[in-house]
Amino acid sequence: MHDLVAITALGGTEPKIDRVGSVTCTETPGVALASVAARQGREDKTRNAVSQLIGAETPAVGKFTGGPIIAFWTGPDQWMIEAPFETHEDLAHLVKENTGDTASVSEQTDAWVRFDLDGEGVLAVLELLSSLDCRKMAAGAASRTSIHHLGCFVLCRASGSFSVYGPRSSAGSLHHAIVAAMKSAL
Amino acid sequence: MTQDNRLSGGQIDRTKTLNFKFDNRSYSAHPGDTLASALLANGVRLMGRSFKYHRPRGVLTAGSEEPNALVELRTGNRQEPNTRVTTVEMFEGLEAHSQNRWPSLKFDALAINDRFSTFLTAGFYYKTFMWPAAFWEKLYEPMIRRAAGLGSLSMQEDPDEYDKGFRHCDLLIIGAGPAGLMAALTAGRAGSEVILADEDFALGGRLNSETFSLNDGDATEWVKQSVAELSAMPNVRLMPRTTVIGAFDHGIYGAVERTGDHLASLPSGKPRQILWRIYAKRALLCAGATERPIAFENNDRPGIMLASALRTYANRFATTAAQRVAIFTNNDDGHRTAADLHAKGIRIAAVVDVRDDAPTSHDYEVLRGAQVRDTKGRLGLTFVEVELADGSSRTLDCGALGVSGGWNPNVHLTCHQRGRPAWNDDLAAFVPGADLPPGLSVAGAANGVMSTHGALQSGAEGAAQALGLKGPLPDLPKAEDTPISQTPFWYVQGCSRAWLDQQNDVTVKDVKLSHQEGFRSVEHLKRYTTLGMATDQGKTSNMGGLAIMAELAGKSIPETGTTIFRPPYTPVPIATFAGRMKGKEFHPTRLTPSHYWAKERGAVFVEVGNWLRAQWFPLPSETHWRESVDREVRQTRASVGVCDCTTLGKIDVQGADAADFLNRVYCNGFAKLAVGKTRYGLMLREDGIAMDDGTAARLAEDHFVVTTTTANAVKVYQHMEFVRQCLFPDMDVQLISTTEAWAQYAVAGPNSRKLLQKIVDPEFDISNEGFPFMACGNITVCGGLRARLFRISFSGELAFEIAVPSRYGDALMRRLMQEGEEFDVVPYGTEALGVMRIEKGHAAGNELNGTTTALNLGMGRMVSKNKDSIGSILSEREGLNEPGALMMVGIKPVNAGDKVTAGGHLMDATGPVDAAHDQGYVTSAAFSPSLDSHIGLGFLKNGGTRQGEKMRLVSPVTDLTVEVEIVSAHFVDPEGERLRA
Amino acid sequence: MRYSGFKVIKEALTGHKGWTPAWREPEPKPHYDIVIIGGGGHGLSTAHYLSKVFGLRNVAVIEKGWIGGGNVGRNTTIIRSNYLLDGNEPFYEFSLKLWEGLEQDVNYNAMVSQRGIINLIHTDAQRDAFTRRGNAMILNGADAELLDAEQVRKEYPFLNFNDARFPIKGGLAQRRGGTVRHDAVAWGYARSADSHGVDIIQNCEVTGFRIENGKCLGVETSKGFIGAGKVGCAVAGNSGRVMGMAGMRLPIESHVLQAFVSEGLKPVLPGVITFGAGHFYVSQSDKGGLVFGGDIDGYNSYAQRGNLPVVEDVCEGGMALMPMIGRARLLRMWGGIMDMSMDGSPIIDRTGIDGLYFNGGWCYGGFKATPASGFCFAHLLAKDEPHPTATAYRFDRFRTGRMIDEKGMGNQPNLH
Amino acid sequence: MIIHHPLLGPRDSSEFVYLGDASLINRPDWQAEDATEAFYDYAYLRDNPAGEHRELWFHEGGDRSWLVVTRNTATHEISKVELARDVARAQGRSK
Repeated sequence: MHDLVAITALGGTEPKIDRVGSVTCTETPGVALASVAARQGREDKTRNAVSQLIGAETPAVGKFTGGPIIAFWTGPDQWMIEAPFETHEDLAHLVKENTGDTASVSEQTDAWVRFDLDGEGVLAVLELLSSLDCRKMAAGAASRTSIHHLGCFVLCRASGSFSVYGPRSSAGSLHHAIVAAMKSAL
Repeated sequence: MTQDNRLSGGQIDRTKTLNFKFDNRSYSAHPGDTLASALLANGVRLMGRSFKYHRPRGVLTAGSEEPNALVELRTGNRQEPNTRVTTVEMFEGLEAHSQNRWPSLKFDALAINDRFSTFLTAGFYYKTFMWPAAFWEKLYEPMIRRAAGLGSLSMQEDPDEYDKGFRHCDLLIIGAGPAGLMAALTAGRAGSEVILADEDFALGGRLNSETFSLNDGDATEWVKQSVAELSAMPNVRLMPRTTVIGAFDHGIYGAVERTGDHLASLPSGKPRQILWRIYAKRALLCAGATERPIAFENNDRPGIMLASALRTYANRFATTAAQRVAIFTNNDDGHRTAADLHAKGIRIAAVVDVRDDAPTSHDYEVLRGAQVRDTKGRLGLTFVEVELADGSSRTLDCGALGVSGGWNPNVHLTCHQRGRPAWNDDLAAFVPGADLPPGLSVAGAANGVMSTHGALQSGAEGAAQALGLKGPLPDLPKAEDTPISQTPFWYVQGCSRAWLDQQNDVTVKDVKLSHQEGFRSVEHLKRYTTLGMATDQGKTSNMGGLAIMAELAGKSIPETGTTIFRPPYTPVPIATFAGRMKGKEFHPTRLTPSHYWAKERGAVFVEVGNWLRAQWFPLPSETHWRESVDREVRQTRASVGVCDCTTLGKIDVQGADAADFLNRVYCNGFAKLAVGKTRYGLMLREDGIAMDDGTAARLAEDHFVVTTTTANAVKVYQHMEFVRQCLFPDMDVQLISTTEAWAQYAVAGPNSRKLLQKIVDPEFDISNEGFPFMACGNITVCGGLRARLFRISFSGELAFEIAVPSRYGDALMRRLMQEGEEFDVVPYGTEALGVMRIEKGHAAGNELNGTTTALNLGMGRMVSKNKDSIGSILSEREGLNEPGALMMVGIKPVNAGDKVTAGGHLMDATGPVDAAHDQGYVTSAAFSPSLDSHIGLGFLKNGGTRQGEKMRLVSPVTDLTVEVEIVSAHFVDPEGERLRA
Repeated sequence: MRYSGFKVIKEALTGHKGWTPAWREPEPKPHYDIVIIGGGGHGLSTAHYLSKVFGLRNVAVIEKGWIGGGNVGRNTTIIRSNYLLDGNEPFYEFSLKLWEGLEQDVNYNAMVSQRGIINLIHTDAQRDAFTRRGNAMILNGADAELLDAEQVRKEYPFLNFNDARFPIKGGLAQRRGGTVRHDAVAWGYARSADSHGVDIIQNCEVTGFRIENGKCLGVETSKGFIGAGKVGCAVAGNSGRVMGMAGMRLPIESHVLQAFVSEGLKPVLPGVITFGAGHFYVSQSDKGGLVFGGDIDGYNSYAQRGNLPVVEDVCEGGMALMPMIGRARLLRMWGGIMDMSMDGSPIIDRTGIDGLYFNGGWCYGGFKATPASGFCFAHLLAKDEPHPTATAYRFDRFRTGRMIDEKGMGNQPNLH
Repeated sequence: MIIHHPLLGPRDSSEFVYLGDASLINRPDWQAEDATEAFYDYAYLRDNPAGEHRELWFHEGGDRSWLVVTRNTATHEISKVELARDVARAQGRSK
């Protein structure tokens, strides 16, 4: 096992947590990501491989499925696989094993920072950030959107509970935007 | 001071008193007041000065259409110029100052302009101030500029926060008067997602200003009940203090919510205003109508106002401009004002009605067929002169005159997509035309339905139609349904200094002159006289001007034309459109994984696109940046240096056709690149100009990692997706950006291998044999961490680039520094990086400037002619291949110590120095510690054949001329022995 | 009639009875030596120079609406000659020189105000590029000054020097740049051309060209056929539409550019400022309004109106650059149709059709070019050879690979 | 503006990047006789209609699809939106 110590996207050794009113924003580094894109003519095989991996139907447009390993739709015949980091640090490798040459797989774990937003009033915060109609997002919805000029993914885990994935290098700007919106809306 | 003009009743909270100041004088008011109503209640009629003649002005209206009573609201860095007193909600401690006057509102020196008004007619400035030519900037213009302008900015940074947000609904209802409220009730009860927005802080619209009954009760009672019912609906959002400013494409509406303007101070973190982008499936415009004035001599004195405004101040705000009031009207609505004021105990001097058959009254005198000829009162109205039907004249003592010339529907939003309103003869006004913004419909007075009953009904029907609701409409409250009765009347014959645009001082005389000089189209009239160009966008002035122009041209008003309205409906603070995107948050900031480490090392950072990169790492002993940079270069070339190059774009290219794909996007070949090898690639645009360069490393048969320059990462990714999806849709290739996923470091210098060998796990052979120049591969480091290693060099030294998952970048950098101590390892920044690449003659952004070809860059031979690649065909055009084309060269000063300036131009050693003799230019320059001389790269005509030539490097803009020698661009290790070592 | 301060006083004292229309409203003659399509700035200035400088009087300008109703009446009024490339700089410098003598030339005060323009520098690469440009300007006989951050701060202390995301590192100034009262430019040229015998025919829309065996004989209009020895087309954003009637496809796309004006304010901005790290440029009109703009919306459009994202983008730039304008209110926004060319530079050239000439592709640099554009187009129409400063503005430069690409963006018009 | 993405439904146009006329899909054959002339026409000449216009938009802030949007340049009305990849294939483009 290697001996390099990781830091979070916000630069800390511990994830950052912010509370305003009843809403909590939690930096969530404990997640591994890998993108899967079907090879030409292998779309069905890829779908099967993915659904086996996540133990659920491969998600349709705008959705995520599975658990604890989940997949969410990112583009035509393209998905992002999400799994717990401790158990699946080398997720891309695992996914590649499952899909073989039916799909192209790329490690995305550290391409993203994840913030979990939970609590009463979270919708009021999100409407200051994203043009998505989050009030219409039910558990299992996943969509890409732009937050303060940053390309992000928004996943609705449960009513009043969302995950926002943003580009890791801009974690600070995204975090600032989220907390400012919380202070404004709550 | 006591509120002498306070009346009974109204919708103000007398249990609380608020204190405010106007021009440093203290007054009192009540919650529910606007600054306008509070000033009137305190007997203040004089509130401002006009733009051009500095005429004394009071409030003309009771709403956002106010052209006259503009003030500077608040103080210090919150000073807000040109604020309409009619829209300012009273708060404790409010401070306002009058503007555009000196030394004081009562005694304004520039009121002298009024005396010379006959010289200052429309467009006079186009005809003079031309001699002598030089005097315009020096004398005339500064004079004019000083006099012009209205309020002033504080010149300090706006301290408040602003937000922007998004809302979605099935039906957006704009305006919460009778039509809007009824529409909201109809849609809300049907379960639709509704947003009801109104610019006022009190919902209800005109109902708040009227005394007539709804359902045999007070109209305001019905408003209260309706608002209560709507507030209880989860599917309805009420947005008071929210102005819908524009109707944009495809049902997107801009709305500004004033969340903090009515507060003495903002709670921390709370915004002053929010710009809402409302996505509405349908929208219903219920914006009501605006009363219009009549033009007559001196119709602009403080105390002369719209009759409906007098009524609003009396009924809603329980105040009046004066205790004795006259009315001038061409329609029955004017009489309603008289009746309401009379009921409030105001003495009506008389109602002057231009109609011979005007209704009479037992309570006050009505002068039928009469007209107001002139008015008097320097700082406020004292009396009006009336010409009676029989031609005799009579004066009426009064402190206020209510004028009613009929009503104009508020069609503004219907014009925002350049739709034109249609003329309606019964109203003698423009109503919404046929070409409305898609998805928008109109109800109530905004649609020319003037009675309360009609408004309620059209509101209900409008909502039902917009949403396609089946079934019966909800019951409507019983309400007045009086028909319109008016005789179109725009101006009193013979008047000349009769104001149309009160803010810009455009009079009937100006319109006549405009016509006389041939400026007859509405657009010319507007531009020549500035009619309707004021901060009220001509809400109360356009119609009058148009009517008079029509009469002069002997045409009907619709033939003469209409001016369309543009967004925003009312002016919006620039900060509101910017929201949070200001200061450091203007653009997102991108930090590299080792940013915090670099900060600890005291690095100086520089913006590269949105990235912050370490520019150099100064030592405490170093006082000038050059010391740091020179040291970093020397130490790297002498031993080993490490540079964070994470910012380079990285794109994963996978698939069976990955190699073919790269063959198309790069002008040089990639099909035969072996697995485990890296190759430099040059990417052309389709027009044959160089777009970007980088490397492609083949990690597997079907897997490449492509790097792009930091600046072009996004553009190149887009381009590759275009080629993939649009040009070669059946290629089996998949792309994804991995820029952020990997922290990447250049480890350069003779000892770079030794350093890496201490970190790369032993099972990987990175010796020159095992891992030769341009090799690449997946490895592990520090005991098993997955990593990628590339043997590529930007510096020209033996060098590697090593990548690990971003979260470990910080740790890896620290480890490299620690393990490198024995080699005296140095971290280097972008400056040293730049110096070394110039020494090596590598092209970068300054050379790939969007106008240079492979030929210019000295890579002409790289463009493969025996394959199809983007840009290869058009790169063959004659103009891009002329003999004497620019070629990249190296530049060295002849006299040691002379500086080479980037941006300087190259001229022959002798002969004239001008554009005609321009030979080329310097793109990049630096001091080279390795050569102990300034050096540069540049493009020179026919540069390939001019090595050794002496030339002049001229930079007149930096006042510099240097003798230089043209040399090879490869200053250091031209044979490339070092990187293969 | 000659305009002068004396005349203004005389008229004032005699009730302004003597003022006559600034131009006639003639009916079209059956035939003109030269017909210019487009009563905008460029068409009217072409007519002015044709009649006054080249002595051609049998000329008509035909305009589908009202003169000056296009981009000359809806721009941000900036004039400058701070170009980089030799194909452009001499032309724009010629234009600036014509601006400097405009009022006396046309006897109309268009308020040419050389209050100076500054392009701000935020990176070292930008400084290198602006140094090269400043040198190119001087080598072409124009004026240019390279300022450091302190000099900029002295002139514009209210810019964001505290917490700027992209710190100001200097600027390239051109003192002779400035602003002009845009409507007055159209009116001044129109009045002058009219006084030299040019027929200005408003509300006359071109519906087609009469072309016989490769020669253009005139134009079909809503007021009937108008014969012409030569036809010059100067219709900016409508170039594609109009030249399409002659069967031509152009290296041009029409895009919408929005512009904005604030409420009137007491003077705050001495000159013209261009933000180098965002899309924002601003000046203050003599009436006190801040006149500002930014980038084009970016999609093909003839709608003469834009959308919110660009409004926000521009105001974000404004706030980032000068946070003291936060409480100033945006009063009006409008859009113009820009004839965006494939290299960002204009075309003044003959066409494949004998007797048909073209002037267009001005992107959003058209206003400052108005005098030189008219002069050079008049030169081409009168002498059948390009004016020395406009020789590079040829159609075939794209075929031969001699693009004039100031920004280096290539054949994508919305990037220029 | 709002673009109805064939897969994602209505999305604000600010999520997209505009390229230009959809004719850019019809890249000429590099080996044809008149290749240079054909590429000149392809790269530089436009119909630029005041009316219906087929144009390319890239969903940068979304699923990274290139779309062919049929939009009226006089009114901005959008009548059709397709995946560019499908359009390219339908026009016979392959590898």
